Amino acid sequence: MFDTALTTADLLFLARGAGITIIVTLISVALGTALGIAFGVIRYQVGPWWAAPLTFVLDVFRSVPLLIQLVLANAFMGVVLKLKLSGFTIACGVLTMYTAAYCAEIVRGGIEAVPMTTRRAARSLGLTWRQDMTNIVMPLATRVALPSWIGLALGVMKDSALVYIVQVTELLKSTQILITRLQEPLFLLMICGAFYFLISFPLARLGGYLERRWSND
Amino acid sequence: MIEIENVHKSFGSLEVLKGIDLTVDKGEVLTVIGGSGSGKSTLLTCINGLEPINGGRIVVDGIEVHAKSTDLNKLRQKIGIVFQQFNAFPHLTVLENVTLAPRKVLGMSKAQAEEVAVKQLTHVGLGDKLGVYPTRMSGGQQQRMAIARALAMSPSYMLFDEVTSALDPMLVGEVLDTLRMLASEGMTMICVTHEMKFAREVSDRVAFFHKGVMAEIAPPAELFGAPKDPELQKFLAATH
Amino acid sequence: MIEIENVHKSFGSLEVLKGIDLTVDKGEVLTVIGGSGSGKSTLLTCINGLEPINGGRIVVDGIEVHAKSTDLNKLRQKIGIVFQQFNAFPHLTVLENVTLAPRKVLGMSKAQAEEVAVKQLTHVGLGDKLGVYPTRMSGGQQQRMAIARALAMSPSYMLFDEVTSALDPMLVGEVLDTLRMLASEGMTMICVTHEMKFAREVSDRVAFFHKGVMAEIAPPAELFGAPKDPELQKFLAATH
Amino acid sequence: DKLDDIIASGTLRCAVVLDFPPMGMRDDQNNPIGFDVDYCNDLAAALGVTAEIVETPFPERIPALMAGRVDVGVASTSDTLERAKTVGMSVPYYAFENAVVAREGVEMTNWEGMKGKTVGATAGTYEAIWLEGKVKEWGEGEFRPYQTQADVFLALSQGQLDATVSTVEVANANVKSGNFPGIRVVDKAPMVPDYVALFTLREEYGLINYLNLFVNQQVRTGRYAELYTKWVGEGEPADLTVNGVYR
Amino acid sequence: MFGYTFQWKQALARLPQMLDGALVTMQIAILSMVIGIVLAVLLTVFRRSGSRILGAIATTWVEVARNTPALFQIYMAHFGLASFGIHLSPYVSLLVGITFNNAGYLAENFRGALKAIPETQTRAGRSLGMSPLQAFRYIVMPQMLRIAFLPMTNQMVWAVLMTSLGVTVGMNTDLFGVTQALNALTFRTFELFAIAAVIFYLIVKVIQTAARLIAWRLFRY
Ligand SMILES: Nc1ncnc2c1ncn2[C@@H]1O[C@H](COP(=O)(O)OP(=O)(O)OP(=O)(O)O)[C@@H](O)[C@H]1O
Ligand SMILES: Nc1ncnc2c1ncn2[C@@H]1O[C@H](COP(=O)(O)OP(=O)(O)OP(=O)(O)O)[C@@H](O)[C@H]1O
Ligand SMILES: [Mg+2]
Ligand SMILES: [Mg+2]
Repeated sequence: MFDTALTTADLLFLARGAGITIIVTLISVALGTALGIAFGVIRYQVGPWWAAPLTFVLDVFRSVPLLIQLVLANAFMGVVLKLKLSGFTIACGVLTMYTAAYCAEIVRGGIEAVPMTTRRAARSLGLTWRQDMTNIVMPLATRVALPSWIGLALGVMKDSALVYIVQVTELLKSTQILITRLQEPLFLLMICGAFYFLISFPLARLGGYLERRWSND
Repeated sequence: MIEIENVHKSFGSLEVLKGIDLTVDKGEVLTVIGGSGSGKSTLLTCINGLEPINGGRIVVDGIEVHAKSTDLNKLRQKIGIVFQQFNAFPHLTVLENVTLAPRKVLGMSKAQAEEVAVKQLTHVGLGDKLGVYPTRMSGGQQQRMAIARALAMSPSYMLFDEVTSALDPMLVGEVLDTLRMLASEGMTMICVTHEMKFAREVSDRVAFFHKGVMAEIAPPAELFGAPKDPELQKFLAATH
Repeated sequence: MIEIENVHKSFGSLEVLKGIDLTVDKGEVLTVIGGSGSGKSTLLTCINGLEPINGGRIVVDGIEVHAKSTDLNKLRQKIGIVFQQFNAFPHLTVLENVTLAPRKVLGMSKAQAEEVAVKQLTHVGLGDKLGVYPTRMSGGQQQRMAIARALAMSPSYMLFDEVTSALDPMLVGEVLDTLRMLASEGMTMICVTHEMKFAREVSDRVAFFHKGVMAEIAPPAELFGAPKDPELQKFLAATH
Repeated sequence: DKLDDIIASGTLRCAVVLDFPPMGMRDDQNNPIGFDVDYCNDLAAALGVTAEIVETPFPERIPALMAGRVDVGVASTSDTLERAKTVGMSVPYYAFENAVVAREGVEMTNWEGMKGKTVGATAGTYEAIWLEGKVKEWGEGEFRPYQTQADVFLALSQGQLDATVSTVEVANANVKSGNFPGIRVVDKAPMVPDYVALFTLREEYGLINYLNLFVNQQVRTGRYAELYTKWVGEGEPADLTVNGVYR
Repeated sequence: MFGYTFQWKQALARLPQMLDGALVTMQIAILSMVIGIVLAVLLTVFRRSGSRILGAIATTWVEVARNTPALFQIYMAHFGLASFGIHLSPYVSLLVGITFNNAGYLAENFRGALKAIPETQTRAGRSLGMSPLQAFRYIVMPQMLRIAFLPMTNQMVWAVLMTSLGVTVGMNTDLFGVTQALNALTFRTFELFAIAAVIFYLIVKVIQTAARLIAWRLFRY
């Protein structure tokens, strides 16, 4: 259908870009989720006053464009602190904090969705705070939070397209490089879009399915 | 024995318990009645230490509930409580709901805990529902499971807070029957309820709460037959 | 006049109405009783054309409801209906709830519509709640507002589907009083209800539905006093 | 200092712009090639280390240096005074002249024909700064900066732009490549030649000295002319000296 | 202390230019929201219409918008559409890209909100003689907009943040574009982008505060 000059080498080149996209996403989502859970629990536990500084910092990560976060982190680490971090490290670092900022919100929402009365019932059976947290709150909060978390993970994957700005050649950047050489913008963009879609769509559907299933009981 | 001495409790500026004095003996069944907001639920949650109190003291089997040195998690094992909302743990099967606390709190083995759980569940008539998730059961069944869950900790006292209020009228009977059974077995119980018929039949004494004060306490025949407190008279007139 | 001739209605393979014949005259108050799932609500929603039917016909004031040529939106202005759920529009004040349809459907001016609305709201005893949002009101008040909302379209007929079933027992009285008032004013009404006392006092005739069939219809004295249908006898025994 | 660090580490990391043919581009295996790439390789060879090419879009060249991601820039960077406040520039290693490139079907006979048209260039380049200034001066038409040189030509051939200004080398290479159908060189742009320099951190005098000498050696040994023939074509490479002043 | 001398004064001298950019950013965000909401309502109606074709169009739109990067969508609006001979200026490309994205996400929010409105509300409206469209317009939609208000606020915030992607299609008048252009001139990257970050943060706070006020004024029930 398409008359294209695209070679196998070019496809491999694209695949490498896709691989970078996936690796950056996996690392950031894994670390960001761990941090986000910690932040979320801390925020819920210490109350709004003591959590205010943390809340503010997380809010900043949600209120400034990711591109600017990347540029600033890059400039700050390199220019100001004179740390020689690779672009890949900066990308993962910023995306981790970005993930954590959203994840903390999701975790807090999940915990708040567990009815106080259920937690009281657990405590009156003699369960300690920790036992209540691990045996009752976590499993129930996970149900509420998982669909949004899937959405977040997919969001991070899509937003990872912006790490080109710190010289990480991920999928979209690879596509642009090929467009430069081959001048087939539409065809190449379609391939790139299809890749994102094929990863994101099934997982998004899974999230929707879980949400529907778990909201029934 | 539960001894409640001059207990005061406020939420912010709202005084909900205004000096309650009450003693419940071993084996006694005490029913608490009263209008909405009169402080009945609050009293129960103070007895097992879920809420702090602002004055007075509550002593359960010689242990002062709100003393700093008291291990509340330990004390609560002695005092089972069942609430109006069923509070089933929806992510666990019926059997797991009941075995959770014995395993985590009492450190029972799985087999031991299940033995206890099956016994209590059979007792409340749910012996055939072990693997079912609570959301698949009727409210009455969930409430009976909550009772079995509390009983599995072998408590010395059971507190019931309007356990039939959230139930479909059709299902009230089965839960009240379970309470009757417990009473007949000699369990020490405090039941907050709106079911006057039940209160009359089962209780040793009935207490009437009004605006944070225990306005009257007497054996059921006396309290229902010859109420002295004018508020109680009004209350009984409205509910009959 | 509402004429119902041999009406059949199925949901999928489930036949819910199995040939109903019934005529309601101008000014008549007909009460419909019967067990859950017997098809009472379905009949009402067929009368105002919210549901299509599978056989027979329903004629209201000479207009066949389910004929293709019938303008249902127009027909429905004639037939007010109030449901068990209050269905207040929560984003509108009480006054706006009642004026919405007269303005948008009948094309009344705001002033005109408000005049009608205030009249009807005062009629049902909500003259002092005009600017209030429904969520701030009790269920009984919401239900009376729903009645006023239907009346504001000046319907010739009113259908009531268990309008008191979702209400707190304390609030049932005020809504039934409103229905009594309407009946005494000569409104043609079909009331599905579980309130036997109300049915007995207010109705000209009472119809008993059982499994999609109108098993018996008679004046209340006869139907309650000497029920012929064995299912009706059972039903009355259970509800008394 | 940096010079020692590079020699010790065994790699020289160069910022190169890879959508700027013939200075920087990719071959059909997507490997970097071009004048700047060779120049970096020469520099690495002189230092006795291996070269590593880091691709940077135009606006990211200097941030990449500041962030410590690269050691030097061999990226056709104009030696403006504004930039010299932030980074250290070597003597010029190349000089561009700029050409006006237009799309077929746009009426234009000389550079002044751009007046009132939609024009664009690569954000942050010498010619972009000049062109934006012109558009402001004319008070009509529109200027659009794109992030990469490739996007500019893509936009031009797609008809999003009527004309652009780019270096003669880039313009000729792109017109010749046939990748962008329907574009033509119209005229030279009346600018002072765009001297471009190698750059590194401002305070690295040792390295800057080394770079200066290296540029000098490239010319002296004839390598400059050789690279010019290899990548740009027959003819004389631009004179890198300015009359009447030192440096 | 850092071995880097901050030159805030120079960067701050550019503040007026950046504030002009912030206005453009706000303008694009607001326009893309207004058009996005209208389109999302349309898409919602399409998806409920029962028509196969309309439904497929709406579903494709929503899924593509939600499952590909916004940067991709904006790039596509500029360079992709141009392959079909549709030439959009950077401003319009950015607007189209963000609006496409907004409409997709909002349509999904609206669908969720609709599920929360009982079918009996429509029935009540219909039995008062309203047409299906009237029932949707006067009864369902206002309630839907209220439930979807918080997600809409979030989408508005994202729209503001998404304007930063305009640089890839040659946008230079929005806040990020202005900052990037100044950066190319002076290379005071850290100072310039730090200021831009503060401006973005303030814009977001203003939006969130305004949304709270609007919600308070509008949804008094
Ligand atoms: N956690 C709380 N914070 C603030 N006020 C509370 C809290 N719990 C209860 N109250 C208030 O304390 C008062 C007594 O409440 P309580 O639940 O003990 O009444 P009750 O007698 O159980 O009433 P009901 O029959 O309605 O359950 C009420 O006015 C209630 O609003
Ligand atoms: N929209 C529908 N789709 C499928 N089945 C329906 C629908 N509406 C009602 N039914 C079924 O039709 C039967 C009759 O329902 P209907 O609501 O008319 O009964 P009813 O007499 O009003 O009962 P109740 O007293 O419980 O309101 C029931 O079995 C019900 O499940
Ligand atoms: Mg209570
Ligand atoms: Mg019904």
